[in-house]
Amino acid sequence: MTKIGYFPGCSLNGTAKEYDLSLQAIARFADVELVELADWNCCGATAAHSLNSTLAVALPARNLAIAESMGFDEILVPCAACYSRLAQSRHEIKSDEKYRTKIPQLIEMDIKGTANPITVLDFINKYVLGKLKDNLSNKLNAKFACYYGCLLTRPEHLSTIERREDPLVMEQIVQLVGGMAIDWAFKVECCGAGLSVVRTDIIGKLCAKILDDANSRGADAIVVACPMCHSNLDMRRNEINKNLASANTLPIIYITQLLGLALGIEPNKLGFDKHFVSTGKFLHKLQKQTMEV
Amino acid sequence: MEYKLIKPEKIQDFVNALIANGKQVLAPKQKKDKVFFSLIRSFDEIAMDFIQTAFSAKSAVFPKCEELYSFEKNGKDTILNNPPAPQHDTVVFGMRPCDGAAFDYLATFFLKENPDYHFKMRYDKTILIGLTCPTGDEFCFCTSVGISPSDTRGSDLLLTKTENGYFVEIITEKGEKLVGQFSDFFEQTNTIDKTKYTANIQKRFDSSALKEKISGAFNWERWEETSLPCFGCGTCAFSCPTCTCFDIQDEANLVGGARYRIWDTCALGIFTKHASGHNPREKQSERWRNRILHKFLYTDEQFGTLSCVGCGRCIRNCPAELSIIEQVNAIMEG
Amino acid sequence: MARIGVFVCHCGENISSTVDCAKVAEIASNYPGVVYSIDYKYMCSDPGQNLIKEAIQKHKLTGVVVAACSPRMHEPTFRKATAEAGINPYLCEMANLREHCSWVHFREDSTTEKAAELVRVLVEKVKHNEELYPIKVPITKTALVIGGGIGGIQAALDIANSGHKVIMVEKNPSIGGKMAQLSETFPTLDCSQCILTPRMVEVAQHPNITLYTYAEVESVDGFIGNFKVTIRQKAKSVDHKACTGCGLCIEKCPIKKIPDEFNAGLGNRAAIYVPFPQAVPNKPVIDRNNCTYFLKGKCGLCNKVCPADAIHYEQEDEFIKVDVGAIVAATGFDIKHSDFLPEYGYGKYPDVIDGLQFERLASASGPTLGVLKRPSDGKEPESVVFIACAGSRDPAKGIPYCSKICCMYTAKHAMLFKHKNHHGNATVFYMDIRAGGKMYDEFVRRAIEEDDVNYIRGRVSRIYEKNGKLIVCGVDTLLNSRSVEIEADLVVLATAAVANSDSEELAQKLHISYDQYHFFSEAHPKLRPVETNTAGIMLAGACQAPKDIPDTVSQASGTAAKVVALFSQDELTREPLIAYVNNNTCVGCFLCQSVCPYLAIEKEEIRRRDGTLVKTVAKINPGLCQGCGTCVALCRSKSIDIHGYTNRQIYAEVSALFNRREYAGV
Amino acid sequence: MSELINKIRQFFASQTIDLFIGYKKGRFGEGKPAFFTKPEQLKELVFDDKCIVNLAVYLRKPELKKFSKIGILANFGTLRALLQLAAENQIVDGQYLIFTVVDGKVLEFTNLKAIEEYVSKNLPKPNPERVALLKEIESKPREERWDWWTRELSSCIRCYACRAACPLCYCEQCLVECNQPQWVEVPPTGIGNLEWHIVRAMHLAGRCIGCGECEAACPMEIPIGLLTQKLNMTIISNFGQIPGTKLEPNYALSTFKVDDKENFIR
Amino acid sequence: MQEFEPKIVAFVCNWCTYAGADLAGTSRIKYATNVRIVRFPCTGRIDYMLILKAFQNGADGVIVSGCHPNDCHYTSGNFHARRRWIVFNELLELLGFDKRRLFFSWVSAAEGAKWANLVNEVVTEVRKLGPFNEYEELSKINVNSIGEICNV
Repeated sequence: MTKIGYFPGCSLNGTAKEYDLSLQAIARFADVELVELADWNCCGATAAHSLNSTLAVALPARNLAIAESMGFDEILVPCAACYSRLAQSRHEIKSDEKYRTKIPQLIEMDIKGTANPITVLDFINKYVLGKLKDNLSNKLNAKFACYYGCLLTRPEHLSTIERREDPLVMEQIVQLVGGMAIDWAFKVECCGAGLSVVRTDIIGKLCAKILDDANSRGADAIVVACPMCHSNLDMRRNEINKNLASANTLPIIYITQLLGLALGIEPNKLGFDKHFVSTGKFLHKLQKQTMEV
Repeated sequence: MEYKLIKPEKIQDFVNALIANGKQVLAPKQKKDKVFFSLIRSFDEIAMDFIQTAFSAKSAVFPKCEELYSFEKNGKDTILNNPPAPQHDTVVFGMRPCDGAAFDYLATFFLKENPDYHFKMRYDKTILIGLTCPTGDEFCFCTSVGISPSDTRGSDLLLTKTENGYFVEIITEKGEKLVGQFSDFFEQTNTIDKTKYTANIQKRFDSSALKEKISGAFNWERWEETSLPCFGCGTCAFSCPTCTCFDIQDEANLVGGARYRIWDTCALGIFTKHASGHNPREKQSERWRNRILHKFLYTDEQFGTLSCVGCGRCIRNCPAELSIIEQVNAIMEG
Repeated sequence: MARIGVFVCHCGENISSTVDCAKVAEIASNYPGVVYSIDYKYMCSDPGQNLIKEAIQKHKLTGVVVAACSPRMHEPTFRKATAEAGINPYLCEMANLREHCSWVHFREDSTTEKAAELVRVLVEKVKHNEELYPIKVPITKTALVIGGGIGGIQAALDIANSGHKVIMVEKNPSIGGKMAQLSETFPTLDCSQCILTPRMVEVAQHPNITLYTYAEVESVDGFIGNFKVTIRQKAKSVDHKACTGCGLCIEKCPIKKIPDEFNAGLGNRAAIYVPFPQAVPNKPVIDRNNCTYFLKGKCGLCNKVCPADAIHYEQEDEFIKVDVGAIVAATGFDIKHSDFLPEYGYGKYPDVIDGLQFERLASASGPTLGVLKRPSDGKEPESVVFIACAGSRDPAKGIPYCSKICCMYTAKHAMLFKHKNHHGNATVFYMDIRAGGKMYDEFVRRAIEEDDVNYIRGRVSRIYEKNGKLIVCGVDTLLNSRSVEIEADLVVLATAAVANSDSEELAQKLHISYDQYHFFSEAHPKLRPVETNTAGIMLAGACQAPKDIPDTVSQASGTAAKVVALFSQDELTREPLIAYVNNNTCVGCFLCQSVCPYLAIEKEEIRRRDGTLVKTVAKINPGLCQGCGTCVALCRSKSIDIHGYTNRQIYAEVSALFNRREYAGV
Repeated sequence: MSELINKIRQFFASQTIDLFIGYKKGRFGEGKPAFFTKPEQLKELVFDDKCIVNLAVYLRKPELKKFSKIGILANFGTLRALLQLAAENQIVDGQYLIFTVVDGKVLEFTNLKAIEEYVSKNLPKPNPERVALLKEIESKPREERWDWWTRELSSCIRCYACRAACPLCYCEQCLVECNQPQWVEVPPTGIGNLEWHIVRAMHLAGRCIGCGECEAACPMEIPIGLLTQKLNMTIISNFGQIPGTKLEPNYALSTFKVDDKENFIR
Repeated sequence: MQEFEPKIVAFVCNWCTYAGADLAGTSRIKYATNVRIVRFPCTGRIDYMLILKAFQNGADGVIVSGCHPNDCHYTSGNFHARRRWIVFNELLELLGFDKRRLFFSWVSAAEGAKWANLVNEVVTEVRKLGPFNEYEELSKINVNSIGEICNV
């Protein structure tokens, strides 16, 4: 069994419990043990880097240092915001002499930058896809709008994704599990992210556009790979619907949940019961179509 | 020959007295892992525990950079000035007997036919105090060239360390004068058998047999092969007590200048390079041959003496570890 | 023995007011080697020059030092006088007593002292001066023009009309270049073809111009006046001598769906084709990459129908060697295409087009015969958005420079659209409007004010398609930075102008330098804008940097003037102040090669009389060396030296400076 | 070792090489340069990290011209010297068969490209002791540094052993031998010695492959290697060009970047 | 006592600094008389040995000046020169050479005033340092010395 470091961040222990559940489920399938970093701390998102640049490097750096000390070359960081902070911190330490000397003093740990943060998409590509084909038990015959949000593809120097303005990584995964990925216009638009709590009006406006476009192009669900995106699109439906002519009922599901379904894992074990927007209709439709196949 | 003894505790005072008297004392001194002749300010600086100094003491009479004369412009005239004569006597202290023999050769070379003004000026004011070798090493071969490790040739005084102190042989008038001047440090003694205190240096080759062989060695076919490792650094000649080759260089500008005599070596490519660009010794092997034949043949023909005293410096100093002993033996093999 | 004469000039009172000139002359007379020394009121005047000439003859001088003004002022004057007196002009040097001494100091002893020392320095230098003779380089009075766009055409015609031979090489089957593709031209809106095609025909018919189309430069050797160029004539597979240009082969060719380069991919052409109806030469070539005969070995229809037996499938690339004296690079530019811009869909939307495509759509000879129809469905657009700076001035895209032509052609495009559809909406997103040029800003104002084009100052963040419309999201920075969304039927991107993809390769063949964007570098950005660092190679047009037609044509004429000036002499005379190599000591490490800005250092083999190689040493090509001397200072063994500033001369100067050094015995 | 010896024997047998330059056991147990022309001599061949002489220095000897192909047992410095010599047009690829031994394994290089790859992958860090010594000297006040070097350099006897031992000092006419004009004072005065060592350091700046042979050959124990080492460090950190790693010329002093940084030009 | 007047040499390129000094002249900008200009085609031509020779011949300060980066008449001579100076400067630093006496600058053909200021600054600074005896004394080392073969 392969062991890699796991940095859940705050979301996966709370609002994104379903993300954690489904991620763990597919990791088990892929025979990868996700070892949670011992005594990890907040990555600093999304406030630290606008307040104190050194702290914004130091906070994630401590997590990187922990991963190093535990002997990991890779840390799976499922949250796109956490990923962005950890990857940025590693980048700063590797490229800036100032941080190279200052950070170890601050966090009182050695750090070389040998532990590389990876996103869920990197993880799926590297560990899951190879084993997927022979183990597919469900064909997910539905239309999906793959939504990347901002931090998976930006900034350029941290992104591992090609075609940043029109990425196709999730689309390829969706196709592999038998789904149809729609071509739509809002896959890398901003959902409002960190304003989730303080300015729900803005979230409403931004997310409405996203949901509306996905809806108008016939999507059955939106697929995401970031807990921030998920919570804004899923949780703020009341605010969102204020900006729409008719209430939008598209469910927002994690790419890991999608894979779990394809592998035949029970929806409950993938946290489908923990969504604000009901996933029942969607699951039902899938089930019907699967049965028809 | 007269003999004296310097008590062990007196040797230090003797040397310090020489310095106090205004004499320049040139004596062995440690630098990193080598010993060099150096002007010392007190006996404490002298290194006594060594087999051979890295360089010889020939600089006492043949400095590495010697001014022959200076000149200055005065309007359209040029005025020549002789260099200043040395103000003080120089005492070379603690050189090995082979170096003493080398001074004998140097005097022959510089003074025999056309006495060299500058050499004489220094040589006359230099007193040579030799020190018998108590030990030697595998590179010493003085006995092979007819010199003993307690040889008196060339020295003014020769000291031999015994359990009672330094046994002193007074060889020349200069030596006698010095002993007279510093008689406080010398005590009467009888002659002793120096063998007991002298290193046993093996004969590495037979110089008379070599003499036979070497006269025809110019066209020996193994010169190239035996000298391949030589890359021409010239350290052999620079450290050699009898190598006397020099170059003459002028340094001047519009108002004046000086002419200098500096050490040179046949190992350098430009040593025999003609103004035309032609070089009769194009290859290193030819230069190497010149040095060997010079030592064992040419000076013998010219002065009736070999110009190698078997000090072994060229072997010890060679970065490519070439050995003059091996070379001579190879020639003997034919 | 040196016999030096010193001539101290008072320059009226310019020098003598602060320097005691008589005293300087007197001091100088005591310098070693000085046999004559005098001061005079105006050394550059006729009597002054005569003084020098007489002294040279009377005192048999071997060197002359004129202590007067800056050599940058009067060195030619005094060297000429020296030559007239019968000794080599390069035996004369000047001490700068005016600009560097009398004018910058007060009258005091130290000023005169300095003047005397300056003279001494030059006296010591001149003792080592050598007789030098101007370098004569023969000139082949034929110019090679690379590229048959408007820049190349203008340069070729100007040179040819002044009576010199021109060889023009064009890589496409026809000359005409980018300008031939344009519909109308700013700021006059006259038809591009109408003004260009007569020029193209003139080139083809000019007795002094030899035209090679469908050809490329293979290699270039030699130097100014003496280039040896090999041209690769690509196989046309059609004998143009036999071909009558009837067009039957094109009509019958079964392969007709090849995207047409001339129409920027918006139309189709056959595998045997003439790029456009007014092409010069108006005879077809076979595109072997798409021809069935070449791909599969059968077909041969064109051969069967050709009444003139002009189809030659077996034709091979031909190499033509020519000698030329000057080369004009006029290879033009390229543009980025819409797939360069991810935020606008990576080229995914057919109705997001680049400027050149718009030109073809608007052109009467284009694929739509001048009716504006959008590529996706052929509908005539009602709303068109034009985006300027699409890639230009964007460091993140690697193109920080301004493409220069876009502001103007975007205004033109908007006007052309409005002229065709008076009720349509034209919107331009721009960063700044750069309309410097005669009648340029007026043109843009006309677009805005008379043709009612909506100019929005701001950039476009994304374009996406929705319900058959292109949604252009941008920001209007002048209206409170409000974000705007515009529904468009067609979007035209003024994509960045870039160097040709093969410009680097050509620069290396020509041994000219190029900038970080692969545009060719001029010799000096201000004072030598049409020449390159390699003598004899000049530039015309957008291969140097993005340029519009007027700029290209002016530069082409400027370049032609440079070429003609070069050709006005039979031999090129150059100052002999260039570097040279001592073969005896050069060890041929060739580290000097990369230090030479002019690639003047070549390899030379030294051989014995029997032909065996002794060694390979550096050799300075006197045609290329400009005499900077950087190689001289670099050479470890001092095997390179430079006439006029030889090691001996400069060393002597430095040694003569102060003379303070004491020697040990003195 | 026996693997290597057997290999070379075979090359002798097949007449692929007619001279092999390697090392024999020297007087203090270190390796000394040795020239083998017959396979039976090879039993004396040794190679370990005490074989420090840079054998590339011999390649310029005219005595070697009569050999058709030469095998060389190269230490790391020799490999780098070969690359640098090739970059400077002094040796031709294919003239030599080059071997080295790493951790008991024989590596055979049939061409210089292979050496280029090997060297670039195995570049050692600068010797920390030397770097520390350099730092120590650099930390002295300016006047002390000047006195220290003046004193050290006054020992120089201008034997040019440093030049002779350097594989990259191959000029037919060294600058000191150039007397029209006489750039460097020939007598070993303080000025002449300083000039010589400045010239030597500058001529090797950007070319020195750091084998340390100059200092090892100095009979007067002058730490002259520090000068070239310092300039190399300057060049590598400022311009990123590492001598003796590339077959193509990559000489720091004949190339430039528009944004080269300095802090002393007014 | 009379004030010490330093001797300053300036090695300049023909196209920028020499012309800049000419401009200082035509503009009649006054500066110290201590400087002597030696003209080179380009800073790329200036051999570092000449700098040493100038000091050996009694200069108390040396100025080396040429075209600003990107302005070289020969396009890149000054860039090559700059690299050479960077390396040479480091060597002098290590040797403990009194670098306060060596001045590098860029002076363009338009900077007559800058030239005059530079000369005045250099003269003032070197005047404070006094004569460059340290370098001159080197020429006496080892001459006729019998002992110090190797400085121990």
